[in-house]
Amino acid sequence: MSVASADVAEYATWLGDDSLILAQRLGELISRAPELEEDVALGNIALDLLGHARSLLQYAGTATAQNEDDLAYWRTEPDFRSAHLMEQPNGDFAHVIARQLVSAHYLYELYARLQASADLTLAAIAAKAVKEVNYHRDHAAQWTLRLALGTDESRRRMVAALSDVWPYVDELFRDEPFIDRLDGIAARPSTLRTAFDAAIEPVLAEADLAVPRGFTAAGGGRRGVHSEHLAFVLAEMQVLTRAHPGAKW
Amino acid sequence: MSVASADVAEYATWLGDDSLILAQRLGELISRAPELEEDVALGNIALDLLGHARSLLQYAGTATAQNEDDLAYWRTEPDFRSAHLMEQPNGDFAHVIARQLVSAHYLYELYARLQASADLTLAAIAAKAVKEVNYHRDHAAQWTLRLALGTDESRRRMVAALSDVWPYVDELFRDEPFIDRLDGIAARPSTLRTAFDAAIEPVLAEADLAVPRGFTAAGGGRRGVHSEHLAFVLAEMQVLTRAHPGAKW
Amino acid sequence: MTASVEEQQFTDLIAADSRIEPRDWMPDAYRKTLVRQISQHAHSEIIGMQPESNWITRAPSLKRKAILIAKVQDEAGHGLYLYSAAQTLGTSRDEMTDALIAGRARYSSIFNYPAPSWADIGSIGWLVDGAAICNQVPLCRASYGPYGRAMVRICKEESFHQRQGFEILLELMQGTAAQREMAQESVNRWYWPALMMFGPPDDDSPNSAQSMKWKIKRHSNDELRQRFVNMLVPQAAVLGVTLPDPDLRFNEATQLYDLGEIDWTEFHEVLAGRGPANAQRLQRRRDAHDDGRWVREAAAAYAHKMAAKPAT
Amino acid sequence: MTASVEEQQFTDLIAADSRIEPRDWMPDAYRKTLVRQISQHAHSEIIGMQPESNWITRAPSLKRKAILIAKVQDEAGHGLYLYSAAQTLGTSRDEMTDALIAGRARYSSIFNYPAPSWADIGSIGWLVDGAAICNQVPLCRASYGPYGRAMVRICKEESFHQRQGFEILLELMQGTAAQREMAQESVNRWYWPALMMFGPPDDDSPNSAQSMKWKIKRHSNDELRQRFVNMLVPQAAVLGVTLPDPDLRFNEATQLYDLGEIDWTEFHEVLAGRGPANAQRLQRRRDAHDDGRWVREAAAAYAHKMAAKPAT
Repeated sequence: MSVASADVAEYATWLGDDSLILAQRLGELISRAPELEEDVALGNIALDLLGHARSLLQYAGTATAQNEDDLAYWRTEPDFRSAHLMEQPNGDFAHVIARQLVSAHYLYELYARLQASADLTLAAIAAKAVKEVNYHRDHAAQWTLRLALGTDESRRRMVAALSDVWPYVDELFRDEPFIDRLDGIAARPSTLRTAFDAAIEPVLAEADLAVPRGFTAAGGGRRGVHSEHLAFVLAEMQVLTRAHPGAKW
Repeated sequence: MSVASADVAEYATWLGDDSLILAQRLGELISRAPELEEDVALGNIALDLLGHARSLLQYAGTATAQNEDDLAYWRTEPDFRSAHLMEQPNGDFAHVIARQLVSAHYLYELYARLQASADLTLAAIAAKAVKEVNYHRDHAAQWTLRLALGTDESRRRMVAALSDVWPYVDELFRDEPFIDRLDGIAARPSTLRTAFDAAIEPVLAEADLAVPRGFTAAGGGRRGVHSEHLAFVLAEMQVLTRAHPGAKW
Repeated sequence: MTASVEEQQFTDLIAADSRIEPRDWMPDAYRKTLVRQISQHAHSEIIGMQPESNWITRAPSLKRKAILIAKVQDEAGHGLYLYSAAQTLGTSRDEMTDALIAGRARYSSIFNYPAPSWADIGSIGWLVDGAAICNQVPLCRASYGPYGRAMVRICKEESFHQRQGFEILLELMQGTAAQREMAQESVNRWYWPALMMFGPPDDDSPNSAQSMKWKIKRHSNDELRQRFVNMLVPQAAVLGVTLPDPDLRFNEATQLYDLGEIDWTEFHEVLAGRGPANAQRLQRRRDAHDDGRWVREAAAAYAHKMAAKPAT
Repeated sequence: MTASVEEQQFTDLIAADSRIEPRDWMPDAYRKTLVRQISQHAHSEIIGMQPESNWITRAPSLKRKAILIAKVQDEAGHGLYLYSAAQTLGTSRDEMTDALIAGRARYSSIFNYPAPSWADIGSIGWLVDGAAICNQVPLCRASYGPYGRAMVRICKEESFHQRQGFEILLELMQGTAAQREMAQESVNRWYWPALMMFGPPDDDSPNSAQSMKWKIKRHSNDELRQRFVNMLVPQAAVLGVTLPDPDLRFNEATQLYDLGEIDWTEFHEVLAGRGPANAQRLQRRRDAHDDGRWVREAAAAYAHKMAAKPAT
């Protein structure tokens, strides 16, 4: 693997942390899904995301001679770069699906674009990831239809979930000044929004769901400013590793 | 405060850990209760229990020149002595109440007896605590009636909660061999059961609830063998303190 | 004619610095202003429990955990008094709660900021409760009796909370380098939002004049903000923290502190629902309310059954 | 008369080591035995996800986290194949699930033990999956076709899991003192319960004879237990862990290992619902099932609507 520049490493950390934290959230669900088939499906998605996170964090680590576990287990909250969307608690299954619907559609556009990155490592990671998140997109879209058009209760829950998740969409497409330094390498977040909207809106329309209006969370994950949830995720994720500094597993 | 012997310190740790972990569980609920009055009430109960835990752990610490925070934040799971009942997750409000009903009735009989302990520090702690847990007992009993006799849904939930909590009752009244060394000082757990039954059964009868039959959890908290839940409680409780060894707060 | 006599009585009571009580006649606009202000204050107490309760399970010592639980519980208590005060004006707690959850009612914008650091528990006490006290002490003399009396009790507890917040920061500032950094970083985040708690500058505060005439409000936003900074500066010196305003200095001419420019754009962004935690705060409150519905229904059903039961 | 011809066919197929298939005639007792055994096995896979999923969020490296997720997911998959195999015998998955949740169906008692330590993920793989493989390899030749075929696939994955468990323990045993202690402590807890997975001693195993005649079972409990210990002893030596049986030694005369006394009281206690985690396991499964009801209902309602929709 080639060595990432500091800027590329920072960008790979954005992407890697998103997938790591989302995989961690999905990992909480395994063995608690509404049916066994979903334990398998959510496990698959978590595994895919964890795979992307590992590739990205390995690459980010090349800039500072750290490995994926150094980055996952030994950074503190302000050094994480995850977006608030990925940090949101699971809630009920409708909330899981709403978060999946948004995140998979975002990740799909991101990786689709990144396949053409001038950074060949990022391009290679993206080329593999885009196929997987395309499946995640389908999975979420199918469940969005089932829940939104299923029963009165499932519809009520799906509407609430989408409205709870939507405030966190905006951050995904916000350009941090830093991104100017990665022309041709990074996918500029703001430029992904149109494609995201074009892909997700037909799903919402088929599900008879309106695009929610209301809150927009200020976000800040890319600058290390996180939701109140992240600290709890990290406390749990890192507890064993940190109790044994220097140990191998 | 007088200095506890190693045996008395072990016993004080049993009691202190029960209250600490239960207070921690109740602390998770504050600002999430079904009504504001219950945020106040559960906060009060958590504060009382935390007060008992602090007195008991301070006393336990005298045996080894440790303070309450050394014991609360720097012991690992196998050194904790909490009973599995106290470690159970909150679940819905019926589960909280079922756990409170059992724990408050147990603690009441325990402290009522301990007021006559030959260990004057334990006796003094018990004399203060017994009045407070008597209020906790009432609080839980009132809610047990409301939930069991309120609506169909609340009754269904209360029945399920009592049955989920009951497997953990047995451990509270089990004598560990160690207790033989504290004759006149400790309240022998098995000897509290009759009074416990005599006090709780009329509440269950008034609530038209049968004493659940079924599982009995093997327990083992007094020997450091815990439910799978405790590690998560400790990870969260200790995370900040452990990130700053030697710091004062 | 009667209305006119009553109106005169009302005006006289206000002029005499006497108290208006629930059964007294009062102008509709006065009632409406009070309900809005008191319920907003109550909602602030309730939403304000969230950033603090975020640290109950992780408080770094058992003493701090106990103090924090007691504080959050006091806030629930304040919410309860204030809802009661508002109810004396004819609006039910359910109506107020529904308005909060539906996003139709306001609460103090400060609680739309997150508390990611333990030091924030210190800053919330020192800065947020400190600002609240500056706002609230004059309200103890508010013309509406139940409100003024609720504020007396609340102010007493708030000043206790402020001292506890100060002590948390003091302990941190006297601690390790990491603790000092934690404290300063937190003060940096909370200072400006705390100044914004006094509301927009006087020349942009349309409702203030009427409220002052009614003696609900007794000082202008900018006056109170000045009073707050006057209080903070010496306390910051004791703590050893820097207030993050490079333009802050004592003006010998005015005998007041000159303040740097407040970012009112941020203020309006948060107010418009685009702050860091607006969505989270309301979602949490709605979830607690919704999850508790079956419990409240059970309690009501049980009370009803007991009331219907013949005495035996 | 027909029944008799069919019965003869069944007996011939069994004798010829051929496979019975779903549409073949079979004795009721054979069917009942199979449904009980297969569903018990399926339930074990599902309940067995719990002690392991307990560590997904806390796995100490990302590689181990990935392996663990994949493993738990495999178990869900095994559960699904096995429920399918059982369904070919005319019992629906809903019926089996309901029986599990109501506490009327059994699952392997081993999963009533908790996994408080990361090393338990190693021990579960090495000892529990190891014992399962010894039990299951002969089942690949079980006389009932769908069961035997499911077992082929499952065994392949199980032996992969066993190796992963072994590797976790090996890494720990080659690690720090604390890690070695963690591994040994865990092996101490799991060794005896793993031996109990083969069931009671042969002289106390009433159903075994019939199952062997039907070629559902091919070796006695004690034979399999021996085979397992034979496999373990050299692996323990490689790991450097001590098997916690002071009486364990190779008997030159029998060419088998002599084992210490198994605590069958503990076995029967756990079986009777008084183990460490019986209540927790069933509560978790029931909660997941109940919490998922509205989702399953939505999926069914949606499928129904789609089916009813005229093609456009």
